[in-house]
Amino acid sequence: MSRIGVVVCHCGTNIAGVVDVERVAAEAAKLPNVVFAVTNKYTCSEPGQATMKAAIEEHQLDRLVICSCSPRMHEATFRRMLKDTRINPYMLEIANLREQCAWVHTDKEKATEKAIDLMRMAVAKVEQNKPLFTSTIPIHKKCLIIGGGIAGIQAALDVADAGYQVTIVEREPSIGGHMVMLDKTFPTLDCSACISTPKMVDVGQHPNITLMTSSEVVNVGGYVGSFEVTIKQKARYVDHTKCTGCGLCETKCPTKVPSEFNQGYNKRTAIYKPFAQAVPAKPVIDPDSCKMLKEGKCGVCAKVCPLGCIDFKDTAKEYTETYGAIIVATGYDLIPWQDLYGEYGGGRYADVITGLQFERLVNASGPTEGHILRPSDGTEPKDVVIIKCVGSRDPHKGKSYCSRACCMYSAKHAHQILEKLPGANVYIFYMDVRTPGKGYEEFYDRTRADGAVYIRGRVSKIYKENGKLVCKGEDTLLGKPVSVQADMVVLATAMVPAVGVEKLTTMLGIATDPDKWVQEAHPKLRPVETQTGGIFLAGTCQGPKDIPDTVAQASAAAVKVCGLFSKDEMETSPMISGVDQQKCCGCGFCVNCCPYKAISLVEIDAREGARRVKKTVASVNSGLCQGCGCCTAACRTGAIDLSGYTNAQILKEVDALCL
Amino acid sequence: MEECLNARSGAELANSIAARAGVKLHECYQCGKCTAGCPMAHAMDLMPRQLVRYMQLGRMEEILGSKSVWLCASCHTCVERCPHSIDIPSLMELSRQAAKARGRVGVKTVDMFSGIFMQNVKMFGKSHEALMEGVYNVTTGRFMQDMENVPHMLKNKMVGIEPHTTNNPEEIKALIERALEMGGEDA
Amino acid sequence: MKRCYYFPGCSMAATGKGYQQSIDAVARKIGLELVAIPDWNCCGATAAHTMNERMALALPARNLARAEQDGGGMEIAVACAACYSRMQYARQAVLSSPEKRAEIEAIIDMPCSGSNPVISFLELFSRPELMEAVQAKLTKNLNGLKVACYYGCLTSRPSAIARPDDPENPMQMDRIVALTGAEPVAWDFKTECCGASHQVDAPKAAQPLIHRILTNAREHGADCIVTACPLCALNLDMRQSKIMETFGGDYALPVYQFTELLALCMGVHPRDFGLHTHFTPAVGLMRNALKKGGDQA
Amino acid sequence: MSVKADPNWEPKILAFCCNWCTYTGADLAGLNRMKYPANVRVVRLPCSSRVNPQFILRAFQKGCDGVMVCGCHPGDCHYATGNYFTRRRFMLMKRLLEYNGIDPQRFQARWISGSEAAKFRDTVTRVAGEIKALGPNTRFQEKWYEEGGEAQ
Amino acid sequence: MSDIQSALRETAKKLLTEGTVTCVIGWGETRFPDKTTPIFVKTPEDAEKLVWNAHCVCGLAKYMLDNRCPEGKLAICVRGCDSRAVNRIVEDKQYKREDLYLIGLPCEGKDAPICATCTHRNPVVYDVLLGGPVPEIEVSQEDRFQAVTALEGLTPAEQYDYWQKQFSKCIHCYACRNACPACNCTECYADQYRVGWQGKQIDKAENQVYGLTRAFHVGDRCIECGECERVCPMGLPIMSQTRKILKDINDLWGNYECGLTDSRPHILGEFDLSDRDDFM
Repeated sequence: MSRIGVVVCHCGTNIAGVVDVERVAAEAAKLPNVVFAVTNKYTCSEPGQATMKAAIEEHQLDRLVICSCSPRMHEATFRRMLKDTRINPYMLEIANLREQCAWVHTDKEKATEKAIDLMRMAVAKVEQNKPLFTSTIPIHKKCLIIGGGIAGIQAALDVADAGYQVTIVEREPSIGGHMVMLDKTFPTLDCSACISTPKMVDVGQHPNITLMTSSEVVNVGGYVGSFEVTIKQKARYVDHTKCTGCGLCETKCPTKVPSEFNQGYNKRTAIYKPFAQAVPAKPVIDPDSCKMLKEGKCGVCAKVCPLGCIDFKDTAKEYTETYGAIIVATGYDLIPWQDLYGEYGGGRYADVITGLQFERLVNASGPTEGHILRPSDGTEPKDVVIIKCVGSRDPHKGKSYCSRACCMYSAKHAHQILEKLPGANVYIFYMDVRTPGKGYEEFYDRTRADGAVYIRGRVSKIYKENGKLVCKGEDTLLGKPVSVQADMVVLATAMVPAVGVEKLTTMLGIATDPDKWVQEAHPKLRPVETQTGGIFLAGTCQGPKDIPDTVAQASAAAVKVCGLFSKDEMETSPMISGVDQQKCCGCGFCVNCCPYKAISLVEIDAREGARRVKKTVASVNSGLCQGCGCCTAACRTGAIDLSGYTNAQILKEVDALCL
Repeated sequence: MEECLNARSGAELANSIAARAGVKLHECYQCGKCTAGCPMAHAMDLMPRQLVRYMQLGRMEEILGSKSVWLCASCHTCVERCPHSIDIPSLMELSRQAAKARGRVGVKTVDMFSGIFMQNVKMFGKSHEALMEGVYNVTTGRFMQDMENVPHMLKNKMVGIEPHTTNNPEEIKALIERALEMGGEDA
Repeated sequence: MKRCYYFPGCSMAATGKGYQQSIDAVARKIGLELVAIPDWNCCGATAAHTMNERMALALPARNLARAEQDGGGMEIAVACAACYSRMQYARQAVLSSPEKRAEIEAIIDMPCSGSNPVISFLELFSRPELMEAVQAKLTKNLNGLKVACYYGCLTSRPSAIARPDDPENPMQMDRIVALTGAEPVAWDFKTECCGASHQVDAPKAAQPLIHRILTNAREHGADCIVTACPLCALNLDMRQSKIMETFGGDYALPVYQFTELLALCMGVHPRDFGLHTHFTPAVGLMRNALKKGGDQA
Repeated sequence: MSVKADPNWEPKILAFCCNWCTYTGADLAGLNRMKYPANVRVVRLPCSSRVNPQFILRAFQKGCDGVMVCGCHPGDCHYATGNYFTRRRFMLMKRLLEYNGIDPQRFQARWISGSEAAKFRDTVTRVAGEIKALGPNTRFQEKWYEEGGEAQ
Repeated sequence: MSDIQSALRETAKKLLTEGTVTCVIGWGETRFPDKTTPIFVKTPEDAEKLVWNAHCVCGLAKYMLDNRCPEGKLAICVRGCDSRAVNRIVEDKQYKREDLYLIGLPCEGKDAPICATCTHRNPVVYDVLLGGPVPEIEVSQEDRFQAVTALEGLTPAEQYDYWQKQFSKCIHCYACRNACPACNCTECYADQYRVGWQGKQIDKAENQVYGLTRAFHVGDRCIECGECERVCPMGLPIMSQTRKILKDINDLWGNYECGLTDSRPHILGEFDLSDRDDFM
C-alpha cells in the first residue's frame, strides 16, 4: 500500500484566485491511498518546503504529488528537497495548475474541475512511480581531436591551455590542413601561412598536446567521459624520436613524385616533409613511391642519415586510450569536378584549375614562387575567367548548398591577378555575390574597383578555339549569350566532406546530413555539439565555412570540452530506457529508431523449460540513452520501457482523466 | 512605361504548362546556363532563361508571341546542364503548341516544315526527304534552297522518284488522325 | 551469333544509303543478324513532337508493337540517332503507366507492352562480344588517322532517355573506332547540337552550329568526322562546302559513319557502300590512311 | 446518449505534449495569460515519439472525446529524429482510426514549438470547438451495453 | 500432383535419413477427406504420412516458433505464402534462416478463398523446389484492396457501425494472433493485463482495442497470407484492417509488399525527411 501525500499550492492568488484549491485538496483526500492532502500558500518557499518535509515524516509518506506551477519551473527544486527525506526524489509528480490551468482559464468552476482532473492524473501516475537513482560516470580529462587543420589546432590549443591533455590525430604527415596551403586570407589579405604556422609550432611544442600524424582513428567504444579509442599510426619508416629534421635524406632521395601539397605542380621526394614548415618537422617515407620499399633497392636515405633514423621495417602501430571527450574536426575536400563537369573539359585542359590550385600558383612558397603562370606552358595568362558555384548550388550535378567561402576567395583571386599581372583582365561569372561578413562587402567593392568584370550568369561550356579557352555563358543582366576567351580558368569548386568521413561518423555513432556533413545537435542553440554526449564538432566537417567561422567554432567546442572536464564525474539521468529481457523477443525494432544508437542486440543465457539456451535481446547503454522514449513506442511487447514515463504510468494517467 | 508585374494573366497557362512538363518553376534561380549552352540562342528573341522568368511571373503573352519557342532545336543541352534539371525543351514545346492553338506562329517556315513533314508521313507512312524539301521550297517560295545538292543526290541515287511506303499507308494516316483527334492536353 | 531487330529509319533508303550498305556489310562479316521490323513506319522525328505529344509517341510505338507482334523478343537496334531517341521515348512512355500505355494502344490500334528493349547502334557495337567479333574481322588498319567522333544531341540527351555512357564526353564510338587503329581526338563538340532540325526551315540560324563543330574538330587536329547517324552525317557533309564559304572556315573534313570505317578495315570495297558518293570527297583520305596503316597484324 | 445528454456537457480532450516544445509552448501561453477553453488536459512526455498509438485507443475507450498529439516541428526535435517517427506512426494510425469510424476531428496531431504559445491557444480553442460541435464520443467506449447501445 | 507428393516424401525421407534436419513440418491426412492437418515428421518412416493436395490450406511457418531455440535444423514445406511467412519471421529475428531447410512447393491455389488473389504462388525463398514453377496470376492493386476501398467510401457513422457489429462478435480467442506469422512476440501485449493496455473482459470496446492494436502491430509487416481470417471462428474480416494499413503505406511510400526478402527495412523503423505533414 502506497502512502501518497498531496499538496495543493495557492501560489498566492496565482492559482487560488481562479482554482478552488481547497476543493482540489478535499477531492484528493477522497482518493484511495492518499493519506494526506493539504493546501499551502507558497509551496516552493522555505516554510512551504519545511511543512512538507514535516508532513512526510509525520504521515510516513512514500510518494508525493504537488499541484503547483509548471514542472519545468520547480520540479528540480522539489526533487532537491526530497533528497534529504524518506521519499526518493523520483517518487514525485507535479500537476501544473498554474501555467496550464489558473493562468489560462477564467471560469472558476471549469478551472477547478480541470485542476481536479490534473491532480487525479498526477496521483494515478505517482502510484506507479518507482524509486530511481542517478548514477555518476567518471570523466577522463583527456580530449581527442580528430583532424589537424586550423579547427583542430585552435581547439587543441584552447583545451591544452586550460590545462587538459589533448591528442590530435591527423592522417597526413603534418598538421596544418588546407589553411596552410592558402596564400592570403580575405578580406585582410594577411599571409595565411604566416598566421597559421606559429599556431602549428605551438601545437608541436605544447606540453599538454600529443601529436599523432599519419594516423587514423580505427575504433571507438564507450560513451561520454570514457571513450575507448583505438588509433592506428601508419608506418613512417623514420624514427621521429631520433630524427632532428636535418633534411639531408630529402636532398639525396632519387625518387621524385608529384607533390600533393603543391597540387601536383612540382615534385617532392619519396622521403619527404609535405612542406617546409611542416609540424612535426620530420620526414616520412611514402611507401607507394619509395624504391627501397617497392623494389628493395636504393636505401640512399638510410646511408646518408647521420643518426640512423631510417627503419625500412617499420610497421603500423595501434594505440588504445581512454578519452573523456572527442572533437571532430575533419574538414573538407573539394568536389571532384572532373567527373561531374564534362562541359568544362572534364579535366582535359591543364589551364582549367581549381581555386586551391590557384592558391599554390600564387603562393610565394609555391611551385612558381608566386608568379601566376599557366600550368600548361608556364606563360603568364592575360585573360582569366573565374567561374563560381562549380558543384555548389547545383543539385543536378553537384550539391544543392552554397559553399559560402567561394564568393570571397574568388574576389581575392581576382584582386591578386589584377595586382600581380598588370594589364590582365579578370572576368567573374557569378549568380549571386554573397558577402555576409565583416569587411567582406567592402572587399568586393575593392575588387570591382581593381577592374574585375563581374558577369551574372553560369558558364555552360568551356572549349578550345585558336588556342584560347572559350567560356560560353549568358550575361543575364544583358539577356544575351556571351563568350569570353581566356588563357586560364579558375573554378570555385564546392566543398564536400573530407573523404572517408562516413567511416568515422559511423564509428562515432554521430549523425550526418544527406550531404554527409556532420549534424549538429541543434542548428541554432547547440551548434558545436553532436547528438552524442561528449562528442563535439568544429570547422568544416559540419558544413562549408570560412576561416573566421571555423576558428570561432573550434574555440566554442573547446569551451564545451573544458566545461565537461571541470567536473570529476557526471551525473546521468535515471529517466532512461530499460529492457525487460524476459519479455523482449529480440526483434530489434527499437534499435533502428534510437537516435543515439544506444540500443544494441546482445545474446544472453536464458532458460527454456529445462534447457539452457542463448537468447537475443535488446540492451540499452545507459551512457548513451537520453531518455526520449522513441524505442518504447516501437516495441510491441512493451519490453522496453522508459523510467519515469512508463507505459503503466501513462496508461494510468489516461484512465484517471476519464473516470 | 514600366512593366506592372501585378498582372499575372498568364499564370494559369504557365502553371499548367509547367505541371505537364514536370517543372517546378520556383526552382529556377536564373543562372542562365541554359541560354549559355543553347545553340539557337543567338537567333532567339527571348532567351531560354527569360522564358522561365516570364513563366515565373505568369506572363505568357511575351512567350506566345516569341520566335524562340519555334526555334528550339530540342537538343536538350539546357536541361542536361541545368542545376535544377528544368525541362526547358518541354516548356518550349508546350508553349509552341499553345501558341499554335491560339493561331500565333513566331517563325512561319518552321511551322510549315513540320506540317509538310507530317503530311508526308500521313501520305506514305514513311518520310521522304527530297519530296519534303521540294514541297517546302515551293510552299515558302525559296526555290533554290539546298538545290545545289540535288544533282549529286540524283547522280548517286540517294533520292528516288518513287517514295517508299509502309504496307498500308492508310493505317498510319488513321493513326495520326486519332492522335490529333484526342487533341493536345491544353485546351 | 547475335540477332536483334533493326529499325533503319526513313533516311536509310535515301541519303543514308551508304550507311545502310556499310551496316549490312559489317553485319554480314561479323555474323550479326539484323531483322528489320516488319512494315515499319516513320518515327516522326524530328517534326512530330513539336506538334503533338500523342502523335509523337504513337508513331514510334507502332514500330515497337510491330516488333512485339513478330514475337522474336529481341532488342531493337536503331541506327539513326533521332529515331533512337523517339523509339526510346515511346518505350519509356509505354512503360511509365498503364494509363499512358492504354492511350497509346488506342491510337495505334494494337497492343504494345514495351517489352523489347531499344538500343542504339553505338550501344550494340560497344558490347564486349561485338567488339571482339569486330576486332576478329579487321584486316586493315587506319593507323594514326585522327578522327573526331561526333555523337550529336540525341544519342546523348536527355540522358534519362538516351542513356549515354557520359552525356558530355561519351566514349562508346571512340572505343569502337579505335579498333581500326584510328586515333579518336579529344575534342569539345562531341555532343553539341548541329541544328539538323532547323537546317531546312531556319537555315540562317542553324548554319553557324555546323561551322562551330567543324572548326573545333579541326582545332583539335581531326582529319575527319565520324558519326553514327544518317542525319548528323548528311548535315555535316552536305552543307559543309557552302558553310565553309559563308563563314570562311578552312576545314574540309570528310564525314564517315563508324560502320564505314569498320567495313573498310574489314576489307569491304568502298564502292560497295558508296564512299565515293559523299559530298565532301571522302575516298582520298581513306586511301592514304590505309596505305599508311597497312594490314593489321 | 442518455448518460451524457447534459446541456452543460463539456468535452474532455487529452493532449500528449512533448516536454521540449509543445509543453513549453503551453507554459508560455500561461505566462502570457492567454485564454483558452478548459477542456484540454496535458500529459507531459519527453518526446512525441514516446506516444504509443495504443495510448490513443485507450483514451478513446476510457471516455475521452478527443485526443491530440503535439510535438516539435520536424527538424527541431530535441532528440534529433523522434518526431519523424511520430509522424510516420500517426500518419498511419490516424487513417486507421478514421477507417474505423472515428471522426477525423477527434484525433489530431500538431507541431507546436516552444515559442508558439499563440498556436497552442488557437489549436486548443479550435479543437475544443470542433469536438464540442461533434458531441460526446460514444465510439470505442466501454460499458456500451450498460448505456443501451448506440444512441444514434 | 501425386508426383510432387512422392517427391516430397522422398525429400523428407532423405533429409531425415541423412540427418540434415531433425523434423519436417508438412501436411498430413485427417479423418476428413477434405481436410489436412499440420504434421511433424521426425523419422524417415513417417515421411510417408506427408500429403500434397488441394486441401493443404494451413500455414506452416508459424509452427517453427513452437521451439525458438532449436537444437537442429528444421525443414518446412513452403508454398508462396509460407515462404513469405518464413521471411517475415527471419526478418523479425525470431528464427535463423540457417536453422531452416525450406522445401519449396509451387502452389496453384488451395481450397481457400484467399488463394484467388494470391500474387506469389511460387515460393520466394527455398532450398529445394519440387516441381516446376507455376504461372503467377496478376492481381491489380484495386482487387488487392477492394474490400478496404469499399469501406473507405462509407461515412464515419457507417464505418463505425460496420466495425462495431464485427467486433461485437469477437470472443477474444486469439486464434488470429496464434496463426499469424507476423504475431511473433514471445509475450503478447494482450496478455499483460497488469500494465493496463487493455482489459480481459469480452466487450465491444475491449474487442475494438484489441482489433486495432493487433492491426497496428502487424499491419506494416503483414504478408497477406489470410491465416487470421481463415482461423477466426466468428468470421471477422480481420484482413480488412491490416490491408488498410498496407494500402496506406502503398499510397504514401510506393509499392509495398512484405515478406519478399528477409532483409527489408521496417517501414515504421525508418523515416524520410520529406514525409508528408498533411494529415496534421
